[in-house]
Amino acid sequence: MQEAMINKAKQLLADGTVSRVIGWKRGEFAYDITPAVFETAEELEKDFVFDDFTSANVSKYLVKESKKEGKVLVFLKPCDTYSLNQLTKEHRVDRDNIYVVGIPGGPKLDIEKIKAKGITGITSVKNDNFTLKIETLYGEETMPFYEAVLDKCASCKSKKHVTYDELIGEDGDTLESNRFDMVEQLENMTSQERYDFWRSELSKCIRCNACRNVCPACTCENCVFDNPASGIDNKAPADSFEENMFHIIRAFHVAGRCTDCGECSRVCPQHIPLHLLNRKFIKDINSLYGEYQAGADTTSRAPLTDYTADDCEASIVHERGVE
Amino acid sequence: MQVNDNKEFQPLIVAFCCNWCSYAGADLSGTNRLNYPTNVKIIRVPCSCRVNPMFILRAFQKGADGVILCGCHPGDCHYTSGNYFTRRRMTLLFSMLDFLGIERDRTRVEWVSAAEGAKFAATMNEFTEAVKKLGPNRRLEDLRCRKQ
Amino acid sequence: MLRISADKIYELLGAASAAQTVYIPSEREDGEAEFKKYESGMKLTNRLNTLRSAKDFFFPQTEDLVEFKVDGKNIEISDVRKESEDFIIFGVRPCDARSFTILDKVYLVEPVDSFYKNRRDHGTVVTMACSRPAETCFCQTFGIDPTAPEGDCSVWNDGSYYYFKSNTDKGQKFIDSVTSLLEESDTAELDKSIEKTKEVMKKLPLANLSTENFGGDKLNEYFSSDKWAELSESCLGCGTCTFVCPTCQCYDIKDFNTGHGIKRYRCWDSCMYSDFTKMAHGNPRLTQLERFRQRFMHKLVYFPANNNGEFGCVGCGRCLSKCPISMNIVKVMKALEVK
Amino acid sequence: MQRIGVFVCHCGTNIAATVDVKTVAETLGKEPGVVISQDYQYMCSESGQNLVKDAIKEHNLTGIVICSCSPRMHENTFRKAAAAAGLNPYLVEIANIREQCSWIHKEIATATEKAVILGRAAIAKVHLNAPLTAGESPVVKKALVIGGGIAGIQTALDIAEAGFDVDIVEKNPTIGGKMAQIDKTFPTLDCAACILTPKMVEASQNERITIRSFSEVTDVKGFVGNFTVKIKKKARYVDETKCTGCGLCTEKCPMKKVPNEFNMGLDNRSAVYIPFAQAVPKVATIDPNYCMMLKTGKCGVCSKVCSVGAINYKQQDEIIEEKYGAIIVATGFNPISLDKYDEFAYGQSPDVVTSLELERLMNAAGPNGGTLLRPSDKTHPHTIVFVQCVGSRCDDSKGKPYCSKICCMYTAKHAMLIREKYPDTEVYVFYIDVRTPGKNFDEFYRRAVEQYNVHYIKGMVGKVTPKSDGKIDVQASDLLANEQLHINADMVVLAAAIEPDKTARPLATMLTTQMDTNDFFTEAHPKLRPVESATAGIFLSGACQGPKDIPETVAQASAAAAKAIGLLCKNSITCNPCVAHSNELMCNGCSSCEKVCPYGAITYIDKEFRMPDRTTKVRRVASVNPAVCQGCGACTVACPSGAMDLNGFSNSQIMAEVDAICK
Amino acid sequence: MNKNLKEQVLRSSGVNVLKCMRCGKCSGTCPSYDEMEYHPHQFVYMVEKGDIETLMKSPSIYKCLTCFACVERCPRNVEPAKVVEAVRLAAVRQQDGNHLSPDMIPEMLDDDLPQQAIVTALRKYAK
Repeated sequence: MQEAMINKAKQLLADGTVSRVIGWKRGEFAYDITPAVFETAEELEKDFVFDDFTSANVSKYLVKESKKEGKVLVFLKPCDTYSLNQLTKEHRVDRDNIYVVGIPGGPKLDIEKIKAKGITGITSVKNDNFTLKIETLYGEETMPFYEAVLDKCASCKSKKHVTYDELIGEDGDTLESNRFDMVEQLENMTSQERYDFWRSELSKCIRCNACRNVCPACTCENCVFDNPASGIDNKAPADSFEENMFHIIRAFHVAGRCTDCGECSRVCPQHIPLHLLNRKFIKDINSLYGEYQAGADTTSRAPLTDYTADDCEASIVHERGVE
Repeated sequence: MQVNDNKEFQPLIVAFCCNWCSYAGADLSGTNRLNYPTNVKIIRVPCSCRVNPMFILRAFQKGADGVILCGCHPGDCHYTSGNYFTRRRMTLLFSMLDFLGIERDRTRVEWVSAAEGAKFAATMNEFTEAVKKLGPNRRLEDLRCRKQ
Repeated sequence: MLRISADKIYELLGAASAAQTVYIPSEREDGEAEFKKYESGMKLTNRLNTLRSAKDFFFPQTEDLVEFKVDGKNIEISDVRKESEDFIIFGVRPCDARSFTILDKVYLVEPVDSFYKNRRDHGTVVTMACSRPAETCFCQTFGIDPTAPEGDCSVWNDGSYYYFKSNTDKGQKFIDSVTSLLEESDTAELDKSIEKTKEVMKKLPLANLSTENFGGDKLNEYFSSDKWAELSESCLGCGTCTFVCPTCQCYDIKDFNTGHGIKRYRCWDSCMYSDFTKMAHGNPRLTQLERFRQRFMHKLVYFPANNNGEFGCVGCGRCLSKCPISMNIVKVMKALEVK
Repeated sequence: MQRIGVFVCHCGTNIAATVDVKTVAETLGKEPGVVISQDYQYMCSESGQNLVKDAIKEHNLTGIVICSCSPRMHENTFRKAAAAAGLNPYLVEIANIREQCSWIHKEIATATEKAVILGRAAIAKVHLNAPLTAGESPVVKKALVIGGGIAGIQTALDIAEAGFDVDIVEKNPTIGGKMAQIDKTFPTLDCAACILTPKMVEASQNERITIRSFSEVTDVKGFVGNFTVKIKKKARYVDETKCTGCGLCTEKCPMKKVPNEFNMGLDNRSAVYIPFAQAVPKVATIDPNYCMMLKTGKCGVCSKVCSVGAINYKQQDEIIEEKYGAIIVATGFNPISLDKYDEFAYGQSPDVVTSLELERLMNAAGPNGGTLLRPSDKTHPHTIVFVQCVGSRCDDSKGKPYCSKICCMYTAKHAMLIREKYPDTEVYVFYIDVRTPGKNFDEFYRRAVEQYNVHYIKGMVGKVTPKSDGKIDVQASDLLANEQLHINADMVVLAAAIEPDKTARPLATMLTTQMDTNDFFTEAHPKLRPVESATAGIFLSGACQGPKDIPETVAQASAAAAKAIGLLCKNSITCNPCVAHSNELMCNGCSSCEKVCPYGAITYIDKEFRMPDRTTKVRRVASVNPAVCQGCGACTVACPSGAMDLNGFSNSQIMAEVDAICK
Repeated sequence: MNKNLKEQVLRSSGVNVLKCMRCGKCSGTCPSYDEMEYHPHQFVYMVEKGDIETLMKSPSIYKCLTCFACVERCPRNVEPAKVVEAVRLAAVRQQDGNHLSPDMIPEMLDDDLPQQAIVTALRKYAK
């Protein structure tokens, strides 16, 4: 696949279709891959990589890149195409200036899950028929492939590219996913249990803003949390309230816009399951206002900028669930 | 708010009222001398759709024990559609607060028309009682703001 | 050297914690390690290092500085400083131990930061030598020997025993407080284990990373390098690297209106943030490139320039594993070096 | 530094009896920024206002807080006072310590405490108030009247008279509306056509009036003074400019079996038709549902006989776009459908008719040339029963909850006319109440009873049964005699309730005006602004606002015209300054705000920005038209970056209030 | 006027008699009108006045066929038939005391008595 992608990129660079390529660049180790812009065939040959660790959603870079001179080629996994559609819909990217090559999706691997097994000194990770062979400074280790799959891939919602100019490989379909299971599990807890769960999770937050800055829906010119004029800006969670505040408001701002790409949880250095907040909104929207998948198209009205005269009342929150 | 051993807990309730219906409804309950507790403090907004979730969280941060939003009845919005947006926004926000384990009875949306002075007073009485039962807001408070 | 058999280490921690609070690195549910207050039953982690560095103990993420109260038209100012209690951080890795030396150079020089000093004076740092370095480790680059840790008291673990050596009075006091549990022994076994570690050190992927091309005199060489654009291109501008870094020491001061007064507090800042050092006229570093450059220039050039060649990095490797897009100081060093 | 004045009103004892106003004034006087805090007996009185004005001047105040009654009462009073003293009127805040404090609380201690908190919130807000200046927007000096009935015609004539251009859009081929179908008018019994048709002609001849018949409004954009309206001119397959209205085509048209809507379907017309002799414009229209040429392509008779070549089978609907400064809605009414009232046998017997059908049956231009004959067998009816309140005054599930207002009078008129013309006919009127408030109305009704011996029976018809002999059995109660009656009638006339025209609701949506649950347009104020809608620049004329008889309709039509003229006279209008505005530096251009704006006040522009790093960047940013924005604030919450804010109710102002209250 | 009786009739009928606008359509539509001493509209009005006992004594309560024409046609949804039925029920209840005792019923049975009559007898006359 990597070969095919490099060839495609080289071809499109050569024939002048595009002037830059957004992809992933090899790092120091087996897994530390950095999204990067490539401009020449040599750079591609040298550093372009596509493997089990190229999980980063690069669509957000298009906000910046699509406004530069010349067309940009971007390789998007199915989940990433939803993000691009949403950005297109919100006029945050110039779609005409983007050449999308759809590539197959995951499942991608989570190095943190490997390290959490106590495996250290990792020098290489190989997938041998769904068993990971991990070379380390202290000898070889193995673990089942699926135990190291990223959470976002484990609950994949779609293998379908919703926007592309060209595909490498076959397009897939949307999937029946179990992505709301955990949300439901929490909903079935008592209020106190939920409170305890979220307190223990959110208290880990160090406000590094990685979740926000990686989020393709968070592309504000100036985030309210960075803007002293907003009245709610803060830099560090000085109190448990501020941990709540940041995550509630952020989830609310992306409600109806979040494509559930899962990047927020992937990048959280503290492993807070932030995607659950977004999924809660998605689940509520689906059940209260009809199925809605942000980014599935570029024209539909988002649930929060829409209404019907017979929407349910807010008291529905009081009427359902356990106490 | 303060809890004294010999004094009943007095919750602080912030009520956002739209200018055209609910604020007028609140005025009407005054004109008709319909009592509701002093715990309720009203903030006038042009339309319920002006109420940003930030305001609600801010109220809880600064010590409110309950927040209630009042607007025109759906279909009667002075601005045609404002309260429909409010309804969706608040449904989702309240659901999220519930998801985070914040007590459901601390937040509420009620549609009160300019003619419903009695409903306004009854709603405020009822809501204050409900919040009183919950006791002080602890799950969504900012400890720095707690009154000594 | 004094030692205690590995199975008795919790006895020792228990004894120490009777006198003062002891923090140890222990694992939490998600497999990451963090420093926690020792209570009986707790286990030391097997992870090499904690997710967050140990700098929190002396330089916490947020800290109240002063309070104002407004009464009518009068303002009343109150000092909120409290004398810290004595505490022990057990199991600090050599890299983190060195980070304190770096922070000291910032906060203990005139004007001394009394908040920092207060904590520093009351904390005893008990370091733990490394035996299983990770691929992300490059402390050697900055002259740190992970088998010979600094700190008030150094500890080695060869698998069967923990060996103790005090480096300061505070360290000696710690050893004295648990001396009844320790036994005198030779270090033959330990030396063997150290040798083994040193062998691994040589094989580390970053073992050859060198600082020879960096230092206080390299300002002109690197400041205008065209590499910065490429390196910073994918930077998200989040503060992960800064907040897990043991040596990042920047903070911002903010006021918070509590409704019954104003709390002035400081909190960590990150040079990666768009509002870093924002002043009335605006932000001196307008683009992510400049902010990105700031972080690495600070560690590799500005800091050594002001501190007799000492670098502002200890090679702990946290930013290598935590950066969401895997951009880090190693990649920067390697990219800049290429002539 | 702010210099804020606080003024606490006693409102006699209204406030002072439960709120310790002295303490309130004293406590608030200690708030930061407050330089003067006073209390006074009646702050809204002239001397009270003078107190405020003097304080503004003396202390050079930058903002004032009035602790008094509801801002809905006196906000404007104090804004004007502030303006008179040289302070921007939007630097005034009101703390409502009467309706929302003194009147609802009993304990002085707690009420005073609350008053102080409300005062503090107002002070916190006024600290952040910015002086606002109302913007101006130009007025297009042309009005649109939607509906060409008597209401629309009168409104148009009055506006034209005042010297402004006015367009009438009428969905039917002719103007005239319901009044054109009516035979005589009460209480004077003059002929409707005699008084209406001259007005129709006047309208068609007035050079300031353009009649757009057979047209419908399809889209309305814009705002007061500046509406852009799309009008669909439906294809009538006849060139209006050529047609002379000679009527030859209508005579020659072979398709003659088309129910004649002008005569309520009681007779037929041809496929090409002119609704009635005095139609304006007097132009033929081809009904595409019946025209053989249009349906099958075979015929073409009308085209052949037309000497001026006005027939054009290829005509298409046409969309016209026009700009107007004011819009007057005059969409009128219709009788309700009687399908669900089985008991009255409407639909079972042709001799059970509605009142409007009776009008046509009695009209000289009607199906029987003015002789009242039973529709079934064209015989002269000897017993006629009138039933009042059919579908009016009902429970919501059974019909219309309101009184249709005109039925009592037109029934008296019908009864009287029949008795006058056919003295051998017995006329019974079943009524629940006879409602005749109006000049000479009750006299008129009494005349029907006393002079014409119409049998008025208090009671209701319970069941109407057509019999095999062609008669109709009417079973009813006579409440005063306490007996049940059976009347062997020849005809039954039902006073059907009236309802707004079906086109009104979609129109209301286009105009963003409000309607009540019965689809009548809601006036801006039921007493004080009865001819204006709540949406600026939209006025209401005639029965679209509620049931009305002709004199009332004409009165309201002229009133609506006067209001519209008042608007058109202005060169520009002052806008509400409490509108949204977008901070372009923070705006993402994501379009969220635009989607929630009910007025279409937000547009996007690509704007060049000089970045702090001296580069130029073109960004899509939102721009609010302050003349269109009504200040609801929906956009401010839809905006994730907080770029959108609302003057007078900004994020920081509301949060300052929250903070002050939660202190 | 017996307030309790009025309450009882209002409660058991579920009718709001104040909705009546006195149009008389119920009586105009009633097929039993001529049989009745008090007519449907009078039932509504008299219940409103509280004059229930007069109605209870009147044979009119047994003349109503419960055809529900009045309910169907009442423009205000007053449902006069339900009022009549409620008054009838009030009368039946007052027969307390002189009702049949269940053990009297078997004696009265004969083969021609419909089953339903027995059920009715028990329902109406047992305590």
